[in-house]
Amino acid sequence: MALPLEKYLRVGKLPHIWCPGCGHGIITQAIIRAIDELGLDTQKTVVVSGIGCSSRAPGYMNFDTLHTTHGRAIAFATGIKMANPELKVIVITGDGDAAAIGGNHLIHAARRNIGLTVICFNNNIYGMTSGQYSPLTPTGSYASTAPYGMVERPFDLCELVKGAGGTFVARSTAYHARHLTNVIKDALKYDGFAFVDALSQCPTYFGRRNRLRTPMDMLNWMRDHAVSASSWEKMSPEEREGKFPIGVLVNQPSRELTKVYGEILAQARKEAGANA
Amino acid sequence: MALPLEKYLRVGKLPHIWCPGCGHGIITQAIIRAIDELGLDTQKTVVVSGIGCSSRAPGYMNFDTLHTTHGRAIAFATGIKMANPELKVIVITGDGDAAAIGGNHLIHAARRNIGLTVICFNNNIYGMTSGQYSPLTPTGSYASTAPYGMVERPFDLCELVKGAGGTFVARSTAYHARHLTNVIKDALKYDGFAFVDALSQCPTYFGRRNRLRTPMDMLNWMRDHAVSASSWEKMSPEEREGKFPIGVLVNQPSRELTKVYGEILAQARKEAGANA
Amino acid sequence: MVSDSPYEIAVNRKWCKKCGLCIAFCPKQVLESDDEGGPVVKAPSQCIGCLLCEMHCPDFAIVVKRRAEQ
Amino acid sequence: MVSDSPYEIAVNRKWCKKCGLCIAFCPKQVLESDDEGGPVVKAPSQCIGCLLCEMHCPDFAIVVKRRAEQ
Amino acid sequence: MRKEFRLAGAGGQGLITAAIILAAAAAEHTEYNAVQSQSYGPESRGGSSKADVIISTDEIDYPEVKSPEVLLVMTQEACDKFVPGVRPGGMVVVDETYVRTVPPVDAKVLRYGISAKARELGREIVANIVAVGLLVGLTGIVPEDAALEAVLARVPKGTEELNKKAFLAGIQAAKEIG
Amino acid sequence: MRKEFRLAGAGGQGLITAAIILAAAAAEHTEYNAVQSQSYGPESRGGSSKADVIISTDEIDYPEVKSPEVLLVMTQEACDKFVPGVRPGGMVVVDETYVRTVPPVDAKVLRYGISAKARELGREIVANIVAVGLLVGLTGIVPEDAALEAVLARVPKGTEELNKKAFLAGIQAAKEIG
Amino acid sequence: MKEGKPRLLLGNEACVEGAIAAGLKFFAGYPITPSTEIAELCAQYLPQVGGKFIQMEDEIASMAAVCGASLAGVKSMTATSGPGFSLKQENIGFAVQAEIPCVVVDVQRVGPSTGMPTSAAQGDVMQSRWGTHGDHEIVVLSPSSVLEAYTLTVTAFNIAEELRTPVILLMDEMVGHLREKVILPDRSELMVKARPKPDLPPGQYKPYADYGDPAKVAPLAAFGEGYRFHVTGLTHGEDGFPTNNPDVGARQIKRISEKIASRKKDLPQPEELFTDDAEVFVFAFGGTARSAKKAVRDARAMGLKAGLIRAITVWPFLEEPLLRAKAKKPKAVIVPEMNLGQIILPVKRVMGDACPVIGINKVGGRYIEPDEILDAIKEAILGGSAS
Amino acid sequence: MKEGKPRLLLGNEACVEGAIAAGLKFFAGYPITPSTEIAELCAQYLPQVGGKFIQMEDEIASMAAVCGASLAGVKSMTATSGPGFSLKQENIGFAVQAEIPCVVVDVQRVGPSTGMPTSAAQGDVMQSRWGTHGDHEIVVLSPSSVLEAYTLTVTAFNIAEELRTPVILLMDEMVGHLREKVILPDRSELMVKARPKPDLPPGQYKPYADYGDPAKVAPLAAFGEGYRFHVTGLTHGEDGFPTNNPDVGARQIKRISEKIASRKKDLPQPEELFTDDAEVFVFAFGGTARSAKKAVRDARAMGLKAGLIRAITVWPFLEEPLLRAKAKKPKAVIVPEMNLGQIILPVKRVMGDACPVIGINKVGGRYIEPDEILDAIKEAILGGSAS
Ligand SMILES: Cc1ncc(C[n+]2csc(CCOP(=O)(O)OP(=O)(O)O)c2C)c(N)n1
Ligand SMILES: Cc1ncc(C[n+]2csc(CCOP(=O)(O)OP(=O)(O)O)c2C)c(N)n1
Ligand code: SF4
Ligand code: SF4
Ligand code: SF4
Ligand code: SF4
Ligand code: SF4
Ligand code: SF4
Ligand SMILES: [Mg+2]
Ligand SMILES: [Mg+2]
Repeated sequence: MALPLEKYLRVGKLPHIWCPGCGHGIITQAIIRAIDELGLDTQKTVVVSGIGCSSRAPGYMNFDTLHTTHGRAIAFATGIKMANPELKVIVITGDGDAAAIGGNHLIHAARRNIGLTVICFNNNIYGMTSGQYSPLTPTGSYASTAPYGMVERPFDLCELVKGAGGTFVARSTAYHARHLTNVIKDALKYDGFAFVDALSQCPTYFGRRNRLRTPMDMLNWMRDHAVSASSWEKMSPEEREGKFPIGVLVNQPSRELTKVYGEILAQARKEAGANA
Repeated sequence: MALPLEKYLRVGKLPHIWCPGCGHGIITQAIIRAIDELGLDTQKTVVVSGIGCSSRAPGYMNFDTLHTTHGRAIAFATGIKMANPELKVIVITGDGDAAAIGGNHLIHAARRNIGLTVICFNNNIYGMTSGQYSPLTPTGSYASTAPYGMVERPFDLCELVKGAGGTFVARSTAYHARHLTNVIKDALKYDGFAFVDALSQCPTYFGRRNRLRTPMDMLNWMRDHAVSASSWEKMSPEEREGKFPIGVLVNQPSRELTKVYGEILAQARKEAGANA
Repeated sequence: MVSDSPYEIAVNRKWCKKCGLCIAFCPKQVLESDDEGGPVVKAPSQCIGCLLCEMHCPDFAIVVKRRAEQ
Repeated sequence: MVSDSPYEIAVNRKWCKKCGLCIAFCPKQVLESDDEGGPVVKAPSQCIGCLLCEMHCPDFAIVVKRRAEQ
Repeated sequence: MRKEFRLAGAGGQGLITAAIILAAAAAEHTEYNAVQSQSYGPESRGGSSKADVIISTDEIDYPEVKSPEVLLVMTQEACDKFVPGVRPGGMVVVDETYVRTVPPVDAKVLRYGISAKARELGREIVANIVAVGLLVGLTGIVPEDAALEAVLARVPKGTEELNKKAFLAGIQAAKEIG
Repeated sequence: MRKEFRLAGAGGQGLITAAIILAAAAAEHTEYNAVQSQSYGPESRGGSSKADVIISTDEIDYPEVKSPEVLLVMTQEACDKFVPGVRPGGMVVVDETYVRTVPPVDAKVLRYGISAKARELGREIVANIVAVGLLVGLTGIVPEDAALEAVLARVPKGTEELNKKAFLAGIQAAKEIG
Repeated sequence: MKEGKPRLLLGNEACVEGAIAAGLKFFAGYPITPSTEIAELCAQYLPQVGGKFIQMEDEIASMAAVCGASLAGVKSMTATSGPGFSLKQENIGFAVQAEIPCVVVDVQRVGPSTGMPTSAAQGDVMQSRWGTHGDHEIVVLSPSSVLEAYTLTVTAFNIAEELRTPVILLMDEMVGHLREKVILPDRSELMVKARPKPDLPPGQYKPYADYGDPAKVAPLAAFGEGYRFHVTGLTHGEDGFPTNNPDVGARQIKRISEKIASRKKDLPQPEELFTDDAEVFVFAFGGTARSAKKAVRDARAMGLKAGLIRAITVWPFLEEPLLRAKAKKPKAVIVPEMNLGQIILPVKRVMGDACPVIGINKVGGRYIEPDEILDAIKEAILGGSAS
Repeated sequence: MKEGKPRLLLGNEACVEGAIAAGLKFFAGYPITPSTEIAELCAQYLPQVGGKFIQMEDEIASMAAVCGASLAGVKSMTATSGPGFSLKQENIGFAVQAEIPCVVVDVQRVGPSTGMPTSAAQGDVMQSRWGTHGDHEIVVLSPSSVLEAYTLTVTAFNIAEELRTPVILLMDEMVGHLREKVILPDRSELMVKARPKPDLPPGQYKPYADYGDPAKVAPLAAFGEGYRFHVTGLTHGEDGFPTNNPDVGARQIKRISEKIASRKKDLPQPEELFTDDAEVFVFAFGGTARSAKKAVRDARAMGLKAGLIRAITVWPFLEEPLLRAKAKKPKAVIVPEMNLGQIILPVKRVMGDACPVIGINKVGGRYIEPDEILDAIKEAILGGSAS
């Protein structure tokens, strides 16, 4: 990639570790493209991740970057944002990282409406550890720990975040790269907790075991099952069966946490001053 | 309490440790009354809890009882239910236990639809540790760690569980003791993951700090703000402001996890037999 | 206490914490507060057996029984 | 490669992992697969600069630039 | 000089606050050293409550009171439990409101209806402050004004008047029973 | 007797499977002891991959291969990295499909288009089985039928025919280049 | 499965087969390199034997589910590696306190933190002993071979059930990811202990009975069998209910410690090789003991009187063989470990001022090579000039 | 606040005041007895000084948030007790590995597991050293008085910032819940170290530079200052990016250990009392050291030559004063602890075979009384007949 996007990359660290055809690179590109198009200050942007193939993305991104422990990215990011609300804090996470071990931090950050942009690279599988099922693996799919097919039901991540009180929730896919970029831009512009469920493909572990032989097969699956949020609204439950909506699904602005806290701070200082 | 409820209590351990007027005793009574009215097998019923004032309830209940670590009751209960699906497994938890440290286990159990009946004694506060705010403390309320008023937004626990895929979700309050008992009965009869948000009062820590001087003031607050689920449906967003619905809010049966797993088991054994 | 009501109300004083909820919930003013806030059965004949007192007692300390059942 | 298209397509072979996505996404068959699945710019003049190849490359390995911009 | 106090009763009676006030009065308004410690059940609500204070001219290494010279008991349970441990020749102050019988003991036993007095003043919740006044009056371990200052610094805003009354009622009671 | 093998190339080339098959053939079908170990990066995808096999008549205490007697390399990177470590007088088997140049080495260097052969047989994915055939043919460390049995026991159901062909192609190639 | 025949088996797989042979019926886990195969194979094998597998949302939940399942009466296990082992610590402490039998496998990798996930280390030795808060003893076993990964897993279950305690199987990547030729013992030869059942009726059953003899442990009833007992992580009395009484509490805390400390003799004893006449001892465990064994054999081949003490039970620390070595006034004890010096600490404590205790320590993922140990042996016996 | 005047202060409160004096600007926590007052007071005081308080969803998140805030450039702290300390271990290891300065307070209570939440213990001594997986060193300080809870918190921050490492303040309920008369030092007298800033421009800045000298630690830039650097829990090179190279990895792992081990001299040294001519030494720390001090004073009053070594830095273990004691060929070293024997382990290791090392151990929540220690002193000096 040449200018203008290359300046957002740590070129010396490339090529990256991801497998051929892995969707994570597509989503990473969408993020930096969104950052570029919005003209974010690269000095004031921090990218935080957990552990997983997806969570390796920040290592290739030329910002202040933090690769934390599995599942905890949002909690680390909360500390960063609280300590310095001036920073734009982006969290990159995987479906395992965000929704399995990290599920609690996800819902609490949504509840708090703290100003983080969380982008989940959702490939329905644990890629890094070689293909165990995740809370997003569809019932019946195969995984290394679901040799007889997945028996559990998956989350709908957007519904989860919404149920937790999320005020900005969106979804897109690696297939819809331009749409994804736009959705990420909306999320980055949002003042509060913004969550993007970004569907990715893991050809190596999910695809291979589930008869989606090529990366393109997996992307085509996304194309064939995604429905725009506006169409979704008009569909009957039967029509929705097996499909999923993409686009901005929730946008109900509420005051961002560090801003609210700022007011407390002012009040406390006043009181302290008065008492002193 | 004399017969018939006394046989469900460990009389030798009473009086309990709860403060005068604490709502936890009312909810505990509702649970054993529900068990009695349903005629559950006391030998096959297990009650599991985490840590908190609420989580002390099982110690007074004459079943197999397990008082675990803070937040983990549902995870322990999942092991019990998986190991022996014949058991009726009831989880008693608090708003801190279930929704703060234990939030992840709550949403995952809801997602899995494992057959547990989870009853959250929700008093909007950490009682056991003397009144710190919980994820259910309303914005603006006071708590020992919110001396300037709570800045965060609270969960709506029922919405959270629903967003996680919960198939049976209900709410009642200590004020509505009979209604609560009925709701718990419905939850106990449900074959799958059933969640009851049972509003309780902590006069000692929540009430005192928030100008609800007596336990009865707190119960009256519940009476004044609860709306039946059926009325709720018909209310406009403005009318709903400040109120909350009680009753069964979600009831969308889906196959219970250990039953689904049982089928896998049969299949695997067949395969293993065929291969041998 | 002799009474003509079909209900008998028993208070377990060892367990009662004198929170007053039973008294507050009784729709028939059957119960009255003692010095420390615990219940005194004042008008047993008024009792309609609604169990509101029993079900709201956090301490399992008040029980209402139908006499016939005994 | 000389071409009359206003777009120039550059492939970074050091980064390309030959997944074939760029080729599959190109609506104009500008790209063709080499032996191992990587892209060969076959019909540069057909390129409409839609960036579908670039945006879907997981390896940041293909870039489409407007010549005028250079 | 070294004096060891124990204040015992039920959770909610405010005995820890009373002990803190006693210790603070000594620490902040006299040359004495003072430590205050307590123990309580895991529940901290309803169960028993015990607070110790040591006031001494020397450094206080070990902060636990083994056998208090001055014991205040505000429940029968606390009375039964702690009276036997009182230092021979010491003093036991009993809240008559809740304590019916005091086990035989080699100590001066002084009885006063502390909680009843507090109720009479308006709210039983200030019984602990009555107790502080009583202990200060009986032992003279800290000047009364220092103790009152310590009381006022530690009670909720808006309750200063009531607490002052409670404290003075304790001082007065000490004169009556002392 | 003790023979140490190293199979090196890229993740995804199936070299660990190849090493397992080699070791299993020895362990399960001969009197020899055998161990197999491997190392891989944190990513396990795309990066380099290295698998070692030791086959010995004695107990094998230390399982790591320090300087292999037989080295198979299936990428240029692996070739450059591991050829210098080969035991003097040993053997280097090179997949000509991906390896262009072999550094000078005191060992017998044998070249064969392993991956190309696999592609020719239908799917490059069986290159590792061609390699197994080749190594068995070249070293005679295990009987061919034992090795074939080990192959068939470890390949996915339904691919037995293709893998058998691949194995035999390796055996054949050994005769040609050996 | 296929006992009696030679097989090439992975260390992690041997562990799973051992567990199933020992009666494993429940596994809850969360994937993590290099332990993941254990979960994957349990997912595959357990349903075939009527057992259950569940992948929980994290390691904390896995450890919790294992405790729950064990209380429901089935033999239970979990497996993890460093980061997950850290997360499990709170609930491992619960299992200790509530006396819940279970097996926890930790396949060590390079730490601290995420470290080097695919590389070998022995950096969790002290954590396996002291990772949870509060005073306790814990049994930790460490296999050195694939066969031992099998047999020691069986032993781990037996100890867990007999002593009602979590047992840690402390593996390392070197053994867990090694494939080795093994001939598994016939099932009929395996000693598999069933969980002892209470012999008293529900009314009299004391789940935490104190028999005065710490070696005697109350049997554990299963939930659902009618005992209706209480289990808590709070300090408790013999009936299992919480206590605030310091004496009762102290007795319980000491009892669960002493039930392990008092049974040192019954735990797997160290393997000794050439220790009779040794002048220098190598003290090793786990994968590194393979290097040590080779080094000691090489030393003997050179006429050097080296001996090996291989700890199989890592904790409680079995001092006997070292005390015997100490009595022989050795020239040195050499302690190779893939860490910065952990098991060497108790070795030093036991050896006192008797002789130098020399650590060979390596971190970063490389194995300790036999020659490095051999050099140390030479140096200790022949003096500095020898190397 | 009110320095210079006598005050009756709670141990936990002194800790908060010390932290604020040291420049604390961020606290993330989760309530747990007996540490809760620390969170509560931070919630109250921090906003008054422009700092931030957040109660996270659990202890894991609290530790994570503290790391995040510290990377954003502010001095950060969390506080907990046993169960929460266990949960924090994984992320404490992250802070060690990524070299993030912060202070972690553990106010110990009786364990294992939920134990006795309101009772005093010193059962987390070994866990504070070894609780996280993988090889590392860590600084652990333990105050014995309320004043020291203040001063040592300041010291903890100074060490954390200077060595870029988490520092554990290991309190016990005996000190945390003690109210004591203190006169806080004037702020102007306090040595408060600011976080060192990088002196190289972004292009040249190496966040994990290895200067060859382990005592020299690279300064930590703050996120948002333009350095755009990478931080990871994976083993990494000087630039902070992950490595699979065993040599680079080994060097990093050793460097972060040695930066602490090499600075033992700069850490708070033990307090010694009457050690010059002592025949029996008492080695103690934390609350128990108060009993020990009284016992030693009482012994001296009886003419018995007892001395006290009070560890203030618990880890790394400072051997010097014990080695000096050893040289004096003492009759015994007595080690009282509110646990089943933890700090006694390194004491035994250091004392070797020089003299008996006698533990006085108590669990269940009761303090160790001065007389129990005095009896042991008497016994050691006068022989069995004396008691
Ligand atoms: C505490 C802990 N548990 C488990 C692991 C192992 N682990 C690393 S990544 C991962 C799953 C990653 O899945 P996901 O977040 O979906 O990312 P992907 O690799 O699919 O992009 C797991 C389980 C770990 N590093 N730490
Ligand atoms: C790991 C851990 N963290 C913190 C605590 C301390 N703790 C005990 S109960 C509790 C909160 C209980 O609140 P809730 O669940 O709402 O129960 P309540 O007491 O209000 O009924 C906390 C924080 C603990 N025991 N363990
Ligand atoms: S394993 Fe899957 S998620 Fe990971 S890099 Fe490969 S394709 Fe991507
Ligand atoms: S503190 Fe609150 S929740 Fe706990 S027992 Fe008292 S009233 Fe109930
Ligand atoms: S049963 Fe009803 S009427 Fe009778 S005493 Fe109770 S509340 Fe009153
Ligand atoms: S409700 Fe129960 S505890 Fe409360 S006063 Fe009535 S009987 Fe007593
Ligand atoms: S999409 Fe990128 S990596 Fe894939 S073949 Fe095209 S240029 Fe190469
Ligand atoms: S820009 Fe569009 S038309 Fe041009 S090569 Fe790429 S995909 Fe094809
Ligand atoms: Mg994933
Ligand atoms: Mg609560």
